[in-house]
Amino acid sequence: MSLALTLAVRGVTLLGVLLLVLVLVVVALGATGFSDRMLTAIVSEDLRGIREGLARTIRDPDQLEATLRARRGELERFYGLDRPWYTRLPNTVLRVITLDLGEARNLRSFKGSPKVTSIVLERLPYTVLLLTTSSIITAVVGLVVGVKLATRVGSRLDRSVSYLSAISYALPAWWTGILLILLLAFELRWLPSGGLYSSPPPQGGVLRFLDLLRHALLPVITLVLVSLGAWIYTVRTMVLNTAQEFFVTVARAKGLPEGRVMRRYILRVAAPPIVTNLVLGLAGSLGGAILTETVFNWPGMGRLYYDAILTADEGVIVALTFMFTLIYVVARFALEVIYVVLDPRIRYT
Amino acid sequence: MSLLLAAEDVVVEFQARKGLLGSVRVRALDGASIQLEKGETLAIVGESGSGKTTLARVCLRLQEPTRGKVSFDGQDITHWTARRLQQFRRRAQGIFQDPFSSLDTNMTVGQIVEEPLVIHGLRDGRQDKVYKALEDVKLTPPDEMAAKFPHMLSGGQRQRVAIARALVLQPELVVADEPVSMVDASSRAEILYLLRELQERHGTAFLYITHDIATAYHFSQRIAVMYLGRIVETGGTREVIGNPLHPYTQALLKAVPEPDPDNRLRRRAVVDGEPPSPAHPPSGCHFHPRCPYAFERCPVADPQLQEVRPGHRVACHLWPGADAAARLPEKPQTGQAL
Amino acid sequence: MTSSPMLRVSDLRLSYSTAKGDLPAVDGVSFSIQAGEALGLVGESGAGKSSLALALMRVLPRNVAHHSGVVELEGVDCTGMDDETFRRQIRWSKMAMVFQGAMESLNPVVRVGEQVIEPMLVQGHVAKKEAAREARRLLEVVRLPAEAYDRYPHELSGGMKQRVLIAMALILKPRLLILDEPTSALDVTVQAQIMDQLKDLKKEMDLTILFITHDIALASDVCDTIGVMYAGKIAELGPAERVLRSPSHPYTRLLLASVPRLHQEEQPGFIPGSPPDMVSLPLGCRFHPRCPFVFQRCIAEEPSLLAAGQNHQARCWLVEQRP
Amino acid sequence: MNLRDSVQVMLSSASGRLGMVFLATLVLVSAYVLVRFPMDFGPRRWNNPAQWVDNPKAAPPVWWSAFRRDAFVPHVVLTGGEPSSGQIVGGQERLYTFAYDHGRRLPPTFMAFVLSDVRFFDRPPVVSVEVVRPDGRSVTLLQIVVRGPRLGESPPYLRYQEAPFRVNLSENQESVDAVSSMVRRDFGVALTPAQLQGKLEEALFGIPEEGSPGEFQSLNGTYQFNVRALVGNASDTLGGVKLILGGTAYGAMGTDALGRDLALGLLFGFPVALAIGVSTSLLATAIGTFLGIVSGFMGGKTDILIQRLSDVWSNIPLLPILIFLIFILGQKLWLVVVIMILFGWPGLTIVVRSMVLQIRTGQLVEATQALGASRMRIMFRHILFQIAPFVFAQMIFFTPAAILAEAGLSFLGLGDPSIPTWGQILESGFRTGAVYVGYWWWVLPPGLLIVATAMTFALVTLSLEPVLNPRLRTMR
Repeated sequence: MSLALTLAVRGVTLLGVLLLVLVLVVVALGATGFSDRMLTAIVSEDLRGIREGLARTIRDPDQLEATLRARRGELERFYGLDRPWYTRLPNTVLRVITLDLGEARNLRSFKGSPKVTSIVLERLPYTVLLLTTSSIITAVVGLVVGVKLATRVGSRLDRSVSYLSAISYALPAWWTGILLILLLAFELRWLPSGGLYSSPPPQGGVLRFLDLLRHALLPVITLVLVSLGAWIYTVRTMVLNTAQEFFVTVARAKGLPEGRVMRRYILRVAAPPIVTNLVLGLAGSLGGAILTETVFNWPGMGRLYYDAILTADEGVIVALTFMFTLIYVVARFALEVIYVVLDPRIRYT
Repeated sequence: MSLLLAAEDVVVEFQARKGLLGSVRVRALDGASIQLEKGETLAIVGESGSGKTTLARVCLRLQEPTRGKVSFDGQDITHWTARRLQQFRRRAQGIFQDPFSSLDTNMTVGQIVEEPLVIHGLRDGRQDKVYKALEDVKLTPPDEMAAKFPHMLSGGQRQRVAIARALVLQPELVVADEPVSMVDASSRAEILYLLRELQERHGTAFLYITHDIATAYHFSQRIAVMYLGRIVETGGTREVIGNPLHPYTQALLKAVPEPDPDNRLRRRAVVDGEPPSPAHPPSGCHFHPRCPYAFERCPVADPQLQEVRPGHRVACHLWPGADAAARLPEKPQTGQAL
Repeated sequence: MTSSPMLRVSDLRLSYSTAKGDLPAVDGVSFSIQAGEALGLVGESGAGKSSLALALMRVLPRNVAHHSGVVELEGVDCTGMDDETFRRQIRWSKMAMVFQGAMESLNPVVRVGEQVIEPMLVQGHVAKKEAAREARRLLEVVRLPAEAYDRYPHELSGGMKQRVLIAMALILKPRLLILDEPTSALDVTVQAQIMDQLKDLKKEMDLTILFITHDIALASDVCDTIGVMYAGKIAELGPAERVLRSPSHPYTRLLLASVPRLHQEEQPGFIPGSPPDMVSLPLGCRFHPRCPFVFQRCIAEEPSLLAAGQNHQARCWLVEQRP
Repeated sequence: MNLRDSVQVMLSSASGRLGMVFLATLVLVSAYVLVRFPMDFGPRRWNNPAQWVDNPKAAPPVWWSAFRRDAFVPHVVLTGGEPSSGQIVGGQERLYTFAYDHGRRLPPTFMAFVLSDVRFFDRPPVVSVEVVRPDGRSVTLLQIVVRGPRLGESPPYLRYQEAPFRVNLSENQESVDAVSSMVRRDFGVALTPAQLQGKLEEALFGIPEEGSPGEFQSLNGTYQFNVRALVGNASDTLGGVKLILGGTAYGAMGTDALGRDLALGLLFGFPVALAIGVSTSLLATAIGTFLGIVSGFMGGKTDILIQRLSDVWSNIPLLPILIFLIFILGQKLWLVVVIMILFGWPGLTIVVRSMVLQIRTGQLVEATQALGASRMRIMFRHILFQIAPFVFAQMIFFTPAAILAEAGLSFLGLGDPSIPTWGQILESGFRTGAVYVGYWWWVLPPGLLIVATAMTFALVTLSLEPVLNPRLRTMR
């Protein structure tokens, strides 16, 4: 039936995913007492500010303490600390959605703000930059190579690429990154081993941008290397599967040139399953990005994850878990749209 | 003769999903009734979408009817639970169309034929029974055949394995759903003769479901023609085929090709169009949009099955009453259509 | 005959490589069809009919091990043509085909109409609008509603898809039309409609037809000549009247007897046994293990196609014994 | 195609055979480790620094020296056997002598003396360590008195039972002083103990270079270490006397910054990786297959429920959730496995369901139902066997995913500290900067093992391609 309805169903499913992850996160936080600790920390932080303000007007220390105690009680009620964690569930979910997670314990944003929101959002573009660049390169290279292999199935090239795919599938992103650092950054000194800019960063917009690209090169290569093999293999298999369909034989019999058969009868038909697999691969590249950023000290959300784990900063970890799921869900929905547009057969009738 | 199986006014509806929340009811069977005597063969003939396979499933109680009644040997089995049906399943068996997908490829022929005995907990002389069944269907030598896997057999041989599996329990009723449509034309008769031979020997009653009215002519005593979930004509096979009273039966008979070199010199007068979807059946007589004889009444009133000639019943408004001399003319009396 | 036939096939051979060994699907088949005539090739599954059609169109699966023989179209030998020339000059414009299995023959994600006009756009220099007009006309000829042009294949019934395939085959007005089991998946009433239409088309468009089917009765519907194939070879070839009324090969005779007839008391017969394993064929006549008339010579020596009357040949030693 | 055929398919391809060889190696090594290693290897040995103090820190593997130009010093541990004893006034003297052959440009990297298990009856033993150099000069590096009886303690007095007495001679003030005075006395080179710090071994095993103060030339030859113990009672015993002369390389795989023998850690990683991979894939596959069959076969509300659940569930990105849950719930390996099982099944459920639906459109289910077979029999005798080859291939495919996920998690510092894994070894190397100083033996082998293990399963999956994509079978 309608495109819109189909997409709406997918959208609702993906929103369900987001909500499920949130509830999972919040329940885990509540049941283990983490949420109590986080809220207590927020209350204390608030009180510190209040104390400074009150200290100027209230001179009597006892009265000051009493007022503060009263304020603490109010705040605890406000945050729901006086009730068990599960009664706060909706409230907490809302706070996670708005990334209102108070302040980080040790981590600071580049500008020095301790607010979780600003720390996380500041890192977002760097992760998105890495993910999109590597995904696009992987997708394009995989399509070109995979299609090429499908036309030469069983050849030596095909077989050796199959083996390379197996290796690529087995490569963990972080170890590949380490290998590349050892080789290209330390042995050969071609590329920087990590970070965002050289120090000191070059002046001038263009130079600065080129420096950024130079630093992004190794992480991007790593991400492409670890996902390319499986992807090439998928494209090859999908194309081969479609090439076996009878309508391809019919198209050839119709006297269509090989190029047109490949474009309209094989690739066009194989496109929806290929997109599906792109979707499935997305989760993997998300994980790869977290680890790759860590290895290359790339100041995105993945590296932040690592730093937050090292400093046991739960507010930041919650925010990151949520953000990663959000990125995933948004990207999936985008691919879902492509899928529905590509395949007239799927519809809810 | 006594009645073995009876389906009375059976309705089967399926919920087909439509849209996100809505669903539409598809009526696969729309008030069909059949009766099968012990030891006889009744052929059910119809095209795809006529509901003949659903009727077969109802008769084997693989499908619980939405309305109506199914009785076997005097017992109403319409709503029996799986546990209770077990005793029915021992006495009634099925043979299915596809000899490639109806056998478990992981089992040997011996295991396949033995399975009904295992399921019904019959321990005595299992191997003898299996070998006997294999011999009955002329898969010899049985010990050699029992060790083979289905993929080593030809289509015809596989179908005989399926028959042996159905007959190893010596059932009283066998529902054969298109048993030869996927077998090579030159071997079809062989399988049908085999079934007839076994019927004569064991007194089994067959419900022979087919789209091929010509084999029904040779291998059944009685016939029922189905169209869009309804039985439109039924009676003795010779009588119905020799003197079709329903325009659809007539069209069906005309459409059957026979090897005659003169065919190429003439057009066959066939009905227009394709059978409509059971999700959107036409009003009144379901056949009226394609019927060359249709008149005002056809789209408004449902015709009921009525006996027009002795033992020959038809659901068509052309036959208001019994008429022993009834005969459908070659050319329609009225215009092409409404 | 003075003019050369529309299609002449000489000693066509085609074998596939399989796990068990080379499988000769088509094993030296020769026949010709005169312009405006229809030849029916009849045989059971595995007789090599469909492989033959694919070989004529030169669209063969990858596992072909051996392929030889001469194919002449209107006296022009196509055998030596390279693939590109064959594609440009022969496929669909001179020789088109209606495939078996309408369900799998259409691209599921392209609108039906666009698939119909595609050969026209690729081969000729025709504007899309003009091609579409022609396609709509043809859809009408095969009795499809005009709006079928904008439908996707999954929105059409099996019979409608089969009609689309016929319209598609006619789009470049080919002289020769190959039909490979065009109605085997359809109900009898629809099958009869389509066969009637084929007869009309043959007359109107002066088509030459190669009709491939497992159903000898169906072949009798359009064919002037009938060839019966068994195990990769032609067992009998001759005018429809002769083959159907006085068959010379026991296989043809038994095949005809296995067709159940309405209104006749004679019961259908059958052929015992099953077709031979093509990888390890029997010695002598390929039909001898199933033949009721088998004698010594059949087991030892494979018969060639022997004359059994005017334009009538059969691959059987019995023919020789008859006067 | 049944399971037997698919095993045949697997073994008929080169990648399948290679994978099987790898797999056999994995299993054999794991079996060896399970038999030879204690189950509490993690807490008791690997993460117990006392176990590793005697090893050189961050030393490359021994075989590596073959590729290096620098001289190589083997790691030598001298253990005292039966001492020679002699009577002296008021007691006995026990003498342990060790010979150390020094024929290299470089001296040992460090020296340590370890004494354990001392038992005495009245006077505490006095122990001294003396070196006699090839040039006849001798230095007494250490002289200690075992701690005497405490108030209320009665003989025999036991000392250094639990924790041995250990002196790092290289940093011991007394030893430095002794060497310093030897150098001044015998060679006339005045070096303050502070100047000698860190060069103790060079001085002890060399001769001061003339003209360049503070430099030493190696003195080759056999050095004799004498450990003397003066005991007051003939029944006093010294359980263990050990001298360690640190080398520049260690073992088959080198050591990390704590001196841990990486070979042992890597070996222990085999069964752990296999256990993670196999248990996760086995259970996730079992759950996925079960739910898929039930969903596809039963249809109706059950189907819709399972379908919706797996649809949503399969959309959760694994690693972020894994990181979060392990961080919150605690770093336990079993937890990692459980979470991966919990999140691993939905993909398979969706595929199995569609396969079951396809099988249902065939007539096997119908035919078997008509025979009177129970649902259970149909689902788990007929349908399961039909899809078994596919499920089997999927299981193998899923195995490395679990191993890689655990390794990634360990790499982020969320590994289970009580069970050493390859990922954790790599992580400690990465965290302490091994990558940036070129300690390749610390980071490359664990990574290679992870890759090799994951590849084993990937190769087998590759060989099972005809099972996963039956249509490709005709292509060959």
